[in-house]
Amino acid sequence: MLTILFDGVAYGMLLFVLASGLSVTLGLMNFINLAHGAFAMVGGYVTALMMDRLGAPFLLTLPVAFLVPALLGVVLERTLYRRLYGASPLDQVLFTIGLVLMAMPIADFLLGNEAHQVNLPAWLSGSLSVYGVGISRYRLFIVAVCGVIAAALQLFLVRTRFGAQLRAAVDDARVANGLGIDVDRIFAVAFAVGSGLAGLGGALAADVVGGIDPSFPVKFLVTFLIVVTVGGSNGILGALFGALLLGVLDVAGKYYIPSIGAFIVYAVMVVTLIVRPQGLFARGDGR
Amino acid sequence: MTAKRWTLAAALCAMLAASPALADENTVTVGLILPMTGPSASTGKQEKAGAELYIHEHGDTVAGKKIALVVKDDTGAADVTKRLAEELVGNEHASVLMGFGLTPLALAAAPVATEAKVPEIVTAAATAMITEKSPYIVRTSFTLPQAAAPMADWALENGIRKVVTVVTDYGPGVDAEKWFGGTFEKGGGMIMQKIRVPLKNPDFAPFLQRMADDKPDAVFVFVPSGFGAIFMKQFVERGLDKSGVRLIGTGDVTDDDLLAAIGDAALGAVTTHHYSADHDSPENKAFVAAFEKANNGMRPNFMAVAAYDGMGLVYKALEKTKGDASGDALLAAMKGLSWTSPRGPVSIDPETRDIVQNIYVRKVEMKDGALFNVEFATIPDVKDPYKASKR
Amino acid sequence: MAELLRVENLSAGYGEALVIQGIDFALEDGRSLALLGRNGVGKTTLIDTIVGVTTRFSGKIWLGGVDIAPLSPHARAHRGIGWTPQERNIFRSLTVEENLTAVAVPGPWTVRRVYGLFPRLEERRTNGGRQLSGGEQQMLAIGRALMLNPRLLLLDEPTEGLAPIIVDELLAALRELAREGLSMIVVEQKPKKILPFTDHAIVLDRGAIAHDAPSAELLADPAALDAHLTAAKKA
Amino acid sequence: MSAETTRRIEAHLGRRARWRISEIVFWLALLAVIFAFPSRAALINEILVAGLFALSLDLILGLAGIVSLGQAAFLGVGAYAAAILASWDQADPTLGLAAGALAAAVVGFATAPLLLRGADLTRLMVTLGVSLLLGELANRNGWLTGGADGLEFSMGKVLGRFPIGFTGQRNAALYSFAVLFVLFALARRLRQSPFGLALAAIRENRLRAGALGIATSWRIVAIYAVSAAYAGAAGALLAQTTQIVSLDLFDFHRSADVMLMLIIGGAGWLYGGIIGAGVFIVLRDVISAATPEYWEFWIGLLLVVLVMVGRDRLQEYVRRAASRVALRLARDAA
Amino acid sequence: MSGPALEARGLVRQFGALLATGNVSFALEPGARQALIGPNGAGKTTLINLLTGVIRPTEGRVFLQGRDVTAFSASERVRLGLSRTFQINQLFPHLTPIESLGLAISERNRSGADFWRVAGTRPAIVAEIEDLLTRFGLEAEMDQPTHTLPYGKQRLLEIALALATRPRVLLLDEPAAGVPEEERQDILAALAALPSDVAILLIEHDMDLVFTFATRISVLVAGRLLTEGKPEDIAKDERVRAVYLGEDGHG
Repeated sequence: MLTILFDGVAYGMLLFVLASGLSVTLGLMNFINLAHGAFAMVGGYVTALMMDRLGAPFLLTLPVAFLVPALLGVVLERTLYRRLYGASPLDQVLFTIGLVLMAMPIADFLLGNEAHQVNLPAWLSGSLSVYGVGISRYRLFIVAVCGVIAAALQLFLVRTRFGAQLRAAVDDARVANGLGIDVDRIFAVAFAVGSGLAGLGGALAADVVGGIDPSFPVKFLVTFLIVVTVGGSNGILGALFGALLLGVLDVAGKYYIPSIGAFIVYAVMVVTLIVRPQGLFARGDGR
Repeated sequence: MTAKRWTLAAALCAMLAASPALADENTVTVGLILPMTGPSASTGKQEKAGAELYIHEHGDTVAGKKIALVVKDDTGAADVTKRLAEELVGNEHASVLMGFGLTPLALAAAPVATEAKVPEIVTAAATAMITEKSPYIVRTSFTLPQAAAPMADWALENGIRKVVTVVTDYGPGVDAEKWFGGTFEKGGGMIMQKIRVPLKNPDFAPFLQRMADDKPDAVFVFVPSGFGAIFMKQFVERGLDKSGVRLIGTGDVTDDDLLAAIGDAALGAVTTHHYSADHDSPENKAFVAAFEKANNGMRPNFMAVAAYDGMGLVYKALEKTKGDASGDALLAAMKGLSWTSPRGPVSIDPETRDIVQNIYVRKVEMKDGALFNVEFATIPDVKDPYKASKR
Repeated sequence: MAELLRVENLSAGYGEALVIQGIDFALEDGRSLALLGRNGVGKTTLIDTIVGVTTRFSGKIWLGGVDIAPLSPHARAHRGIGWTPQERNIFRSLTVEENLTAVAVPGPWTVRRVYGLFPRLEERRTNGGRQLSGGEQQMLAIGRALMLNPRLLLLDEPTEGLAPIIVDELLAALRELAREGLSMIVVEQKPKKILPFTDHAIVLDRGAIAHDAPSAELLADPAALDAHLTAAKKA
Repeated sequence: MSAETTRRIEAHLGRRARWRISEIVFWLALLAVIFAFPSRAALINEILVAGLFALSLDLILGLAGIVSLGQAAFLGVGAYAAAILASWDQADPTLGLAAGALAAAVVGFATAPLLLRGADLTRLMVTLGVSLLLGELANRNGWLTGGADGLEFSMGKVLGRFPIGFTGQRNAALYSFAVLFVLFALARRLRQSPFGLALAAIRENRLRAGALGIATSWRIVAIYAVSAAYAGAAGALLAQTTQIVSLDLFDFHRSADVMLMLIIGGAGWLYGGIIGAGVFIVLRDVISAATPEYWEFWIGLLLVVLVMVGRDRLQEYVRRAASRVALRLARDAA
Repeated sequence: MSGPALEARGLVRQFGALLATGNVSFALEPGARQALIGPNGAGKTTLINLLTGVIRPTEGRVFLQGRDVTAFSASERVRLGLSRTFQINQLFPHLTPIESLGLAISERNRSGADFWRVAGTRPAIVAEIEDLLTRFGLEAEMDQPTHTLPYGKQRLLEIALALATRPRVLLLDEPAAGVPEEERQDILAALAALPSDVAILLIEHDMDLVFTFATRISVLVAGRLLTEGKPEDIAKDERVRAVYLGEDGHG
């Protein structure tokens, strides 16, 4: 029972770290970035390749797995994404699907289509027994790291001037701009952070989902979207709670009623959207 | 401008009409339909490499005919498979269809094979009943009952009495569950729980927890190749290996291609399968070396060898028919053919058109700094038990 | 006295609707201007066009001798334009203090000084923007604009919809700011509230300047006021 | 009132009702292609079916402005309905077609209320969610649907006379052509009717449409059900001409692909889906013959360019090019 | 039929703690030419939304030609004869005036759900389209997409559309807003030519327009009706002056 709860929380945290970047781009900036998974894939590859080819320690690769996709995010944001901020959701969907379709063959071409694994260091392998409950070390690590990320993001948004400016820009871009906030630059940085988080999520998730391969961006696309949909878009905490709820429900569902497993997640999303169609996705600036 | 648009339309029509290298009398076209993109793309890559290697080694001419290999991507969608099969036969005059990554894909092509009287060589999909869907289907991969039933025998002989089975919830998985379970229970073993995992499943944790709660002697597992890594890692992560639960299964879970990726978690897993890259024979050593050389160090797995043998089957049948590539002649020639594959001696069962082959019991071990499925027992000449049972 | 703002032949609107047409006026540094006129004559559009958040069709806007018309709104803000929008538009997900600090530009106006001007804001510094009353929102909007340390403050109907006692409090603050020599343009529908402390007044009618005179002069001529503000040009 | 003005109003309102030469040429050319390239009948059939599927999306996206990422749900429902019927020995294709369309329409009608509230984003996610749920439902009810192994079946002859299997590839293409044409003509008529005009009004300005007394919600429900029926018919055709159904019919990529097809050809003028399906599938065929592993890259690039250049401009280009080509064909034929 | 064309009884609307409309009662007689004025934020928009059914009142009832329509949706009220124009154009940018009008007329004829008949094949509808086009001087632009029309013409179409629903009551929300001076006369002429049996409520800031058009004026301040009366009385009313000039009102 406790193990199941822990597994659910760990799985939820994993979903959170994968989706947290999306909760920045989709949730805060209202940009439907279906290419989110491509950034996650880049992060996963960075970690896998650094460990494999350079022998770098796992922990050292994580910041790089954040930075590389973040940089890529800035470049793409400046050149392409920004032109679509005001575009219709349809255009955003088409554009980002296009990016995904391009990203997968590129990854395949450069790195092959076999899964690249992240081989965890010994201190993260295996499990601990706490009061008779088996707890996997890596999952514990994920819970800890994701907790730190969630807290850091929340602090970043709530405590820093940049966070306040971002929230102001999301609240009312027109007025924020008129009051001297460079909304363009703010969004570029936010996009970079979102992309970086995606990359970090990819790196952390690689081991649990069986490695990073070129189909990664679509394999988990639907999962990302569901997490953000259920969690709602109003900030990091929504995504966190959504992810935890889904994680626990999914794991418990599969444990207790294995035959209906995958239903739960989809049903939760549809029901959420029926009950609160606007609330979760209300576009920030109503003017 | 108008002329330009006119050209555009004409170009579209031309693309439509284009039939690559109109097949002449002396060319035998083999249509290889595989998922080259999407989640099963790794199957496609191995198979394509296997088939190409055979042609590379044996030349592209046999019995006076030139062999043309045409590779098509069906994206894992059955309707596309069907269309590609129709086109390969109808438009590119393919004499043989080959490949088929998943059960529905193999089934999609079956009516085409039957109606066009073209042999369909299944080199991947492993649900037992596939060959019954058309008299023109021949299989060079394996069937899950073929691999799973011997595992039950071995488990019984080695003191395993209580087992939980975990299989992916689709045709091959159900086959594996049924044939391992049936054989095991008949021999006096006990199946404590049968767990079926959805095909699209990123996390095994809840299922692993269910089996851990039962405290079995062993867990029998079947997952499609590719999911093995997640399963094995989570199995170890949960400490099931240390709590004395043995991991047994068919070779899919310890796919040669993925062993390096799974890492030490795979150590000690015992599986039954028809092919290991470590198989000790001169044919295999040559095969592995040539394959790795041609593919940038990629290790061949059972998919590659099945496609390699599928291609070989075409060559041998053509030799036997002296170049007659008509479907019935080829099919007749294929039935009963036997040869030495990299996996060991094999033959095509003339009645079921399934492959008859040795099944090996293997254990994952570290060897020369790399992980291998090391074979330690052989069950010779195993036929598909599913069809045998129906007789 | 140096000229701070000059607007030349300015036309603007929303989408295709032309709201203001051929506006010309100038404001000297340290002076204040009342922008009067009934609803819908283009006062807010004029302000928004100076700020840069609406569509300018043609014309120039000189601030301290530089044409700021081609600049983005945030760049104009940093060149010294402070703005309180008509609807106040407090950032709802920010606290009172964050509303101030998020836009701050270093200068004599600090959070402390704003709290000095509006002590109520300090009491509510940790409250969210949406928990404020209308008057508090307006004080925050003015404080927020002051945090930019502007050379020119644009106030769009600062007293609209507020209780009389709050209006008096706000007007007192504005009078104080004007006395200290802060240049400002105040949009108002009720001229008698602001004419007493502004230097000059412009009355807009149907998107054009209908009357342009010193405030005192206008205040002294009730007939002119009436004519422009109620039944103007009654046929 | 002048008779001249009256005439102009009548002509203006009915201007799209008369079949233009370029349209007639388009359909004749399509038919001619089936006969001209018998060896590509399977590919042409796939284009026709995909064209019908894209047409179904055009009905809601192009006409009513409702976005959907879950059109595959109806493709799947229609396909499975036809397949299950056939597997019960009710192998008459016309019956299966009707059953597919009807089943999909029912599901469409039942799920349409989910679309009435919320913004585009909500709609995208709800439709996606419904298709995923239905896919999982098909997966879980293997006794009926064959589960992950798919369901194969044999099909009867069209109108009792024309076999549509491998030996009847051209029959299959002609069958799909006939169905596409009939349904297209219906959709064309619908677009031109007051109902179609009301949909255009809802798409352009839902607030004003309501202020003119249009019961906007009911119109959306109605067109969604019709669109679902079209997608269901496409699914039934797909099932019948391939004689197998599998779970990937419900996949996200089906919904995404059909959207690409429609966008390539241009939404809102009904021909866009068919042209887009042709371009998409021929391109995919050609590129994937050259690089089976990497063809997706080029489709992705096309898409990114399409959005960047502006869909409207490209759509206009495709529309003009298509009608000019058709006119040129007519002139050459004459 | 006797009795008011449109009547509001004790309308109250609260948004949370904010009282947007406080106990508003008024009646619009058949064929009335009435204006509703008031400073910004007086609650005019809320009142229109309450009358047309976009939002529901917290308290009070709305009667249309004697029938209680409080629970009716906006489109149902339109079908019962209550139509409106919008302050900001709400048109169909890519439809032509002919199509927009044809649509509105078909809808009124209950043939709007007809999905088989080709639009424009019913002579009665065509005749009515033509009539409206002529009345509003839109013949020259009738087959151009609406978004290409001059702004003034779009404003005219806005009114024509509302009239196409054959309303008994018409709410005009700032019909002359944003119209350049040179096109203004067309609007004024169109307003003057509106059918005399239709009751009209004009919401307007332009006092010129109000005083030329209305025979009765209601003044809304802070969500309540301050006063109501003939134009000349309103012009003299001290309280109204106070509201507009910012003086402290007496009484």
